[in-house]
Amino acid sequence: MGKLKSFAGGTHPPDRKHLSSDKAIERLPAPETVCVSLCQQLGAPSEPTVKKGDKVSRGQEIGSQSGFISLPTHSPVGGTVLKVEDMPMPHRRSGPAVLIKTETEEGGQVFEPWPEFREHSPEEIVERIKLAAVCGMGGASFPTYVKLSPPPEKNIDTLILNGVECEPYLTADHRLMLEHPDDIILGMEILVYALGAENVMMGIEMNKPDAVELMREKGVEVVPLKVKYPQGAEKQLIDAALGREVPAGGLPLDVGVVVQNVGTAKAVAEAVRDGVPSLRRLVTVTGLGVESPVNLDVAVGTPFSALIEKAGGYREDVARLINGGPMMGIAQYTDEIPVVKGTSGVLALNSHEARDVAEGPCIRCGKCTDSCPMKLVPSRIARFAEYEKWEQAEKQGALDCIACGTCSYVCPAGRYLVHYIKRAQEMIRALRKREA
Amino acid sequence: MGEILRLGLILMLVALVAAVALGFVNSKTAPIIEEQERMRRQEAMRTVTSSLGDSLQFDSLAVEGLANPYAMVDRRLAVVAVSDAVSGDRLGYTFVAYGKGYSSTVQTMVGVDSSGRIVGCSILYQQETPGLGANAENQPWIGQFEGKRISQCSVRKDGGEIDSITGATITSRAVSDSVREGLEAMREQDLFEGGERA
Amino acid sequence: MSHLLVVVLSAGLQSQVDAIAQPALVLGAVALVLGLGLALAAKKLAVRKDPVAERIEEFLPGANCGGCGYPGCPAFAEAVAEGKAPPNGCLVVGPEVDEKIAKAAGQEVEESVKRIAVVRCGGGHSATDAFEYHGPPECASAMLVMGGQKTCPYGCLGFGDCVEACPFDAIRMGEGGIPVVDEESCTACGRCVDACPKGIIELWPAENDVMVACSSKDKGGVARKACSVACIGCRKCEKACPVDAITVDDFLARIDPEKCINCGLCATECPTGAIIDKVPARPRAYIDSNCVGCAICVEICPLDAISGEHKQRHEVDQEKCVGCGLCVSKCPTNAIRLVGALSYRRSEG
Amino acid sequence: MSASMLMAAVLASPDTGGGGVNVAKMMAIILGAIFINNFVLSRFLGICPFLGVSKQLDSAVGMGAAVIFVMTLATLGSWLVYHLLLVPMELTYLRTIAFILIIASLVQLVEMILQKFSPALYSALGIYLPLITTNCAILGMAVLNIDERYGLGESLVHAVSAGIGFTLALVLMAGIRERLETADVPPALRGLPITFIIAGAMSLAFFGFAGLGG
Amino acid sequence: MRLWGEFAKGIYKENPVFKQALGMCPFLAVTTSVENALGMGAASTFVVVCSNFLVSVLRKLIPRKVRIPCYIVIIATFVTLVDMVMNAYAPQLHRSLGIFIPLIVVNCMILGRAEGFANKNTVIKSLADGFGMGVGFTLAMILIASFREILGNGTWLAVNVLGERFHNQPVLIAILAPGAFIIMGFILGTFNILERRKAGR
Amino acid sequence: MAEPRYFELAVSPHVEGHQTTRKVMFDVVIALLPALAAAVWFFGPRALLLVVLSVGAALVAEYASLRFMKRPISFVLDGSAIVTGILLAFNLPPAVPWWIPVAGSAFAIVVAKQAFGGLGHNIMNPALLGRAFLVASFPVLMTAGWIAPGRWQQEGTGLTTSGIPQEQLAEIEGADAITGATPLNIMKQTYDRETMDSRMGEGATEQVRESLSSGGTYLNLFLGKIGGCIGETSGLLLLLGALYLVARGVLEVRLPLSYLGTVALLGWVFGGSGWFNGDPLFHVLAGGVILGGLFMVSDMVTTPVTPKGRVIFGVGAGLITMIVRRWGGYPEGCSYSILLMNLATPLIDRYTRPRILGEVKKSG
Repeated sequence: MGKLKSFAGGTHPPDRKHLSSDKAIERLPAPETVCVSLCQQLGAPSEPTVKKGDKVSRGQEIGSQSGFISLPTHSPVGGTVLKVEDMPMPHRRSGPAVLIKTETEEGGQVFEPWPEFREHSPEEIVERIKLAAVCGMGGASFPTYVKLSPPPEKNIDTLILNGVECEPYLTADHRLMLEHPDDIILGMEILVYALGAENVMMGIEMNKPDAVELMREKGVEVVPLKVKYPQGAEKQLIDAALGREVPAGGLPLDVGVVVQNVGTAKAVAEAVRDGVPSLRRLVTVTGLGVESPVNLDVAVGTPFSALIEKAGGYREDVARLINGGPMMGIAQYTDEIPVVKGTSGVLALNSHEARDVAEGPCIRCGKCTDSCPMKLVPSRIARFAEYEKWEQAEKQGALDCIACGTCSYVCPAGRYLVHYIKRAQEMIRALRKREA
Repeated sequence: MGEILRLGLILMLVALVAAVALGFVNSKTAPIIEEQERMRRQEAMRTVTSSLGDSLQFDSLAVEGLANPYAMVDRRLAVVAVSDAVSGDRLGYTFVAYGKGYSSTVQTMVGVDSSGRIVGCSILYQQETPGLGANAENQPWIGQFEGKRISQCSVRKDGGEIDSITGATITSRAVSDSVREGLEAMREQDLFEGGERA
Repeated sequence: MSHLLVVVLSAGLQSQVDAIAQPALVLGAVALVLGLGLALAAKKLAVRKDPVAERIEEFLPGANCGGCGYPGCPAFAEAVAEGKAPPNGCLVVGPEVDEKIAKAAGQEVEESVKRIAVVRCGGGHSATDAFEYHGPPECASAMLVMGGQKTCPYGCLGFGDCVEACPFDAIRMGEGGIPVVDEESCTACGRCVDACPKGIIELWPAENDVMVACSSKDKGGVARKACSVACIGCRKCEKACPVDAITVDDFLARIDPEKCINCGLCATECPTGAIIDKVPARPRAYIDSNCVGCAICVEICPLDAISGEHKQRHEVDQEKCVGCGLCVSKCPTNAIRLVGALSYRRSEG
Repeated sequence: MSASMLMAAVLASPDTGGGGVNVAKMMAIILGAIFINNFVLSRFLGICPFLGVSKQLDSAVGMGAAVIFVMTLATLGSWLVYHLLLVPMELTYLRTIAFILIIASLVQLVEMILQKFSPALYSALGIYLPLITTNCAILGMAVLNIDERYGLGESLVHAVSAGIGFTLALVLMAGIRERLETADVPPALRGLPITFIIAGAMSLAFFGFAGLGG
Repeated sequence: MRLWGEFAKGIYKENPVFKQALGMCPFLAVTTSVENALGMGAASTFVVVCSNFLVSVLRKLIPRKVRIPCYIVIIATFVTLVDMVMNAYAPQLHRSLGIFIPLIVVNCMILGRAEGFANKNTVIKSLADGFGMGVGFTLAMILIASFREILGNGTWLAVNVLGERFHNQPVLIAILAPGAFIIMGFILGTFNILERRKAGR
Repeated sequence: MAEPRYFELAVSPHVEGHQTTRKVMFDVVIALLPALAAAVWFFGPRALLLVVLSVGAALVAEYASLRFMKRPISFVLDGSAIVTGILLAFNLPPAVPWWIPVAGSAFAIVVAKQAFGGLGHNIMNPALLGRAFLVASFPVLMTAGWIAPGRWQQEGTGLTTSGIPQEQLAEIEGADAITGATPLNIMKQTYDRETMDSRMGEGATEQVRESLSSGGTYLNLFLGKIGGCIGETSGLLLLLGALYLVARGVLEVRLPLSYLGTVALLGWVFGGSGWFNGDPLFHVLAGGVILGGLFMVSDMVTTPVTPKGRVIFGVGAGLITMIVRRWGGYPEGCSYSILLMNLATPLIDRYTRPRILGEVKKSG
């Protein structure tokens, strides 16, 4: 095996994927009630179109698109609306949501199935993907149709399917590639067709050799990648696979590339082929804080507690519950929150795994600089942010930070580097808005 | 234009008054300063040559071609001949050696006998680091020049017999080198009797 | 005669005159040339951009010592004019001149009412935590993680970003977990207001000793659950206020400082203690012999503390009176005074 | 003043006496002024602007350049006035007053000329010029050159080197102070006190150059 | 009395060195010994008093536009006077103060007082102010010179205070340039702490 | 349902790397131990005493200043003061009085470190600034006090402080004058060939140089059988420690390599008596270059964080070291060169910010 492709910088957190990597995906039936967030994706929340007491069928639109970067919301179950109000969410303190009493899990096919997608124009396909509310399943939940509608002056030549799954612990994508390769490949074909891309490839980290092999057998061009965090970040993936650098402040489409998660490809396939909107997702429930880690196929809106229960419940020393992976995921204080489309994992860490370092002063060791995948100097940006010198933080490239958390991870002083930088990003954006 | 002229004139007036005042004070203090300077030199000359005799006479000596190693002051080395006030016998010379020290030009008054042996040295002026280079003024250090001959007159590091002031090699070197160079210049002109040839 | 004098002078003081005339000549000439040059320069340089800066420069020493951190007085003047430098940045001039500079820069906003920063939250340790927060101990940071650890989404997080921000050391973290503002040191600069990510610090007239120490817009029950001293929007204060200074919107009471008379009735009515009354001891109304018994005060008194026969000297029930002073202003014969607790500043004025 | 007189005066200056420029001596002057006897760190000249204008790197660079420029010009002016006017007329006691007048007017003049003919340069350097009038480094330079009996050439070299030394110290200090903006300096030491301590540390480090070129 | 106030403010409240950071160059350069500090202090006091006096006298006569050059000339004149007198009557001191005597001209404190105070105040007040500033400057110099001389030479005003052993092996750095800076830094820091304490009360 | 379970909330990432400041510091301490052992072996228990005093004083000073500033005392135990203490002692001649390391450590901690805000905020290497303070304050004590590696002398191996065997040194005429000096002192004197030759006879310079560059001397220099500061004797053991640090991922190799490389290169260019005939190996092995190059140039806090900046720092420090060695007033320029480059570190950092991924540098 030759030299694996990769990017400069990065780090190697212990991946602990063995906890769940050989657990086949189990389908978790929808619980008694589901709590569907009206803000599943990046962008504006959707407007509720149902009210308390309404009967809804599975796949019915319960929230309508509002604004450009926004998606409609569909009911993952058939049942009765219990209430429409702000409820605790995994990515914010509380947000608008619809609580539905589950009565049936039948149905869901609300669009016309298109078994032969090539019979339809790319525009129609994109429109279908939008109506089906497909968004990025990698964690950021960016509406997929937006990525598929590049401005006309941008020529997209390459589609990269992201099967890297560089976040430690998470194995849902891995399982997905092993268990549903055909769905992924179909989704990939649809995406290529929609984009008119010439090349397509799939990036997979070499800690999943079985997936690489399987995909190769299926005739997919696979780029095996070095195991390194954050290999799966868009810009790093493009750099590694194609050697193209996404310009600072720019998007992958500026270098003619679109990156889509393998889970997204599957959702696309289901939306186009089966006419079913995006209602479920794969979630890895893992960590040393749960009894038996599992990979689950769950309905959006299922509470974390149900997932944990499926994984055998908590162990005694559980300390931290996380929506997502350990590097970028958001900590939760309660498990009474629902799965959203961006929930790639539910991680219960015990007190040994969970980071608990007393923050000390920066000793300028430079490890953050050496490992920053964006080649920033995180310690300096963080310093500026800590002392509220937003302007200087911006000059040092605060906005280019992808918040991957590598710097905080390697920092011997335990500095909350990425956190400070995120704060700087918020402040800079707020200041910009104020100026504009 | 009138305004400008007026301003200029006022400034001139102020300067005029200032100049008058200064000129007046200067005319009073200048002689004192001069006298003091002269006295200091005289005193220093006497000190460095005290071992040559009790009643001495000092005459400045004009020697063609006696180059001053430290040309910034004067191209000719100003040597003063020391002779017995009674007999008129030449007993030795004094001169001022200038050496670039650490932070100033160190001036050393040197007294030599007519054979070129140093009979006394004293620092006339220095602005060296207090506690380090400034210690050159102190007897234990400057006193060691007494009795030294030209070739011995450099710091030990350079192969001479002068112990450096600890931590102030530059000052030590400045003094000893400037003294030696002055002596060498005098030797060139055959000012010394016997012995001290190249 | 004069001729003789000149001769004598020139003969006797020949050397002296020489010693003086020469420098005078040289220096005078140099100075004249330079003076002309400088004056010319001053004229040429008359093209100034900012008249404000120029005015400020007038007050500056012109020594260009650089002590202010700017390259020279003109640069400093410009910086002041642009608001980049503080008017008292010059180390050389005294405070009187600083004032003039400030005035020239138009920065001095002479405040008629002294204001101080107040924290609109009484929660602190009385407010429950929803979770344990692990991160940089700053409010702004905690804010990023689910809006901070407090159950109440409006309340003070207690990490003291405001304490850090205060340039005058006027804020410290109190024992109750809520920042405490030192009224004396506070200059109402507003840094803490900007620093508070919850936006619960407000500049408030220093004279107003009664205020609502809560910012929660949650419904009563929710708010109460999160914090024992939350405003639950019960409107008791609204009703109690004799001067209609309180309004309740979004389950939160608000006092209009203009109208408030510091009577403290609202605070006594408040069931949760969300209204703070800082008056140490209240005066009491006292009706003197000028009273004609018109009973206007009886009408006006919100507490029914005044009683008396018509056309007779009325009396104040000292138990009931809270020293609100409403009657004082309404008494047609100026017969009512506030007495006791004289340290209380309202009664002095 | 005629050109020939000037030439004569320059030629008569001591340093040209030895015939040709003494490279070693020049090196000694240059290294001495930049490193060993750095005006700020060792001679305590120009402390005020050093403390004042070292808050930001940009202004430090501008100030440094302006100082080098004015220092050279002032040295030229003062040297000529001293040796061609004051010495012949035996008015050397007027040097202080004469020098300060020359420096003050020179600065004004330069400022005027710059503003008129090179606005770009003016905006880069000009704003620092007023600050230089009362910079004791300039007057100190003029007086030192007389005290050290430097010739015109040496004086100019000395002036440029000292200016570079000043700039070096200023720029280093500015860099450090910018970094300290985001450091946890004890409150009591923030501002001037820590700046002094840094200056002391710098001065200590510059001891390493002791003896260079000597 | 008001005059006393004008005088006293220079000693602590508006001390030119510690509060206004003026006149740093001579302040640091000549404070290697208390004796030098006294000499420099006296010289500076003389100049600031005289220049304050004269500027105040002439304040109505000097046009604004040439006031700075005029002040400089006035100050330079007094400095030269001090220079000459000191050279004549205290040559040893003159030598050890060296170049810093002419440099009194560019001591911002003096020009600062001329411009900042004498320029707009009566003669008597200006005299008091100048005297106060001069004394404040001198006291400040004596303070730091005491530290430096005692630590760096083991003596105070040339009197051995820390014993012979220390005198032979003093902390030399105190009288060297770095020591001046560092000691000054810590003195200023101490003043800050004192200020804080005072404000805290 | 059971009662709701609440979890702690923290900012991401939620897992931690294996290094901590304390581990880093104690790794450095471990790496310095072999050299300390060598020092004790060569200079006797006194070396150990000095190191202990230095470390003790550093800890006390750290504790006192933290107490005074009312900051968390826990920082005392982060190990950085111990490193400073050891490094300071390593830079002292072995025969200094006991109070020297105490004074130096106190200065290093209070002035060079805590005044700037403590660990991570200091601009200059505290140990080196402490040493510079000592050299400036007590020049006599700090420039004398060399002792020949005692153990060997007692057993009659005839070694001198210069590492040149006694017999060999005796062959050089008038060499008695230089027996008390370290190799660098001697090297320094050979730069003035004229004086050297006139004093000790024609060709003495070459003879001395040859002795210095002989294989035996190299070996002595490398093993540490020479006079010098406590910690700089054994290049071998220092190297061993450095390798440990590299293995632990604590030592970043750019700094030491660029520094040592520059010293070697310039040692060849002008480290000899003429141009391009110097002895690179000698210059690297002699004096404190190895100690400085491995443990001080690479002090994280006071050196640049950017990759390019580190190379610049190393090259700059090497350049200054060699300039001071060749032309300066001190025999060794290592510590001053590092201090001087420390001063420039903020500027280097500022101008060597790496190109952000995808960033297009504006040209012109």
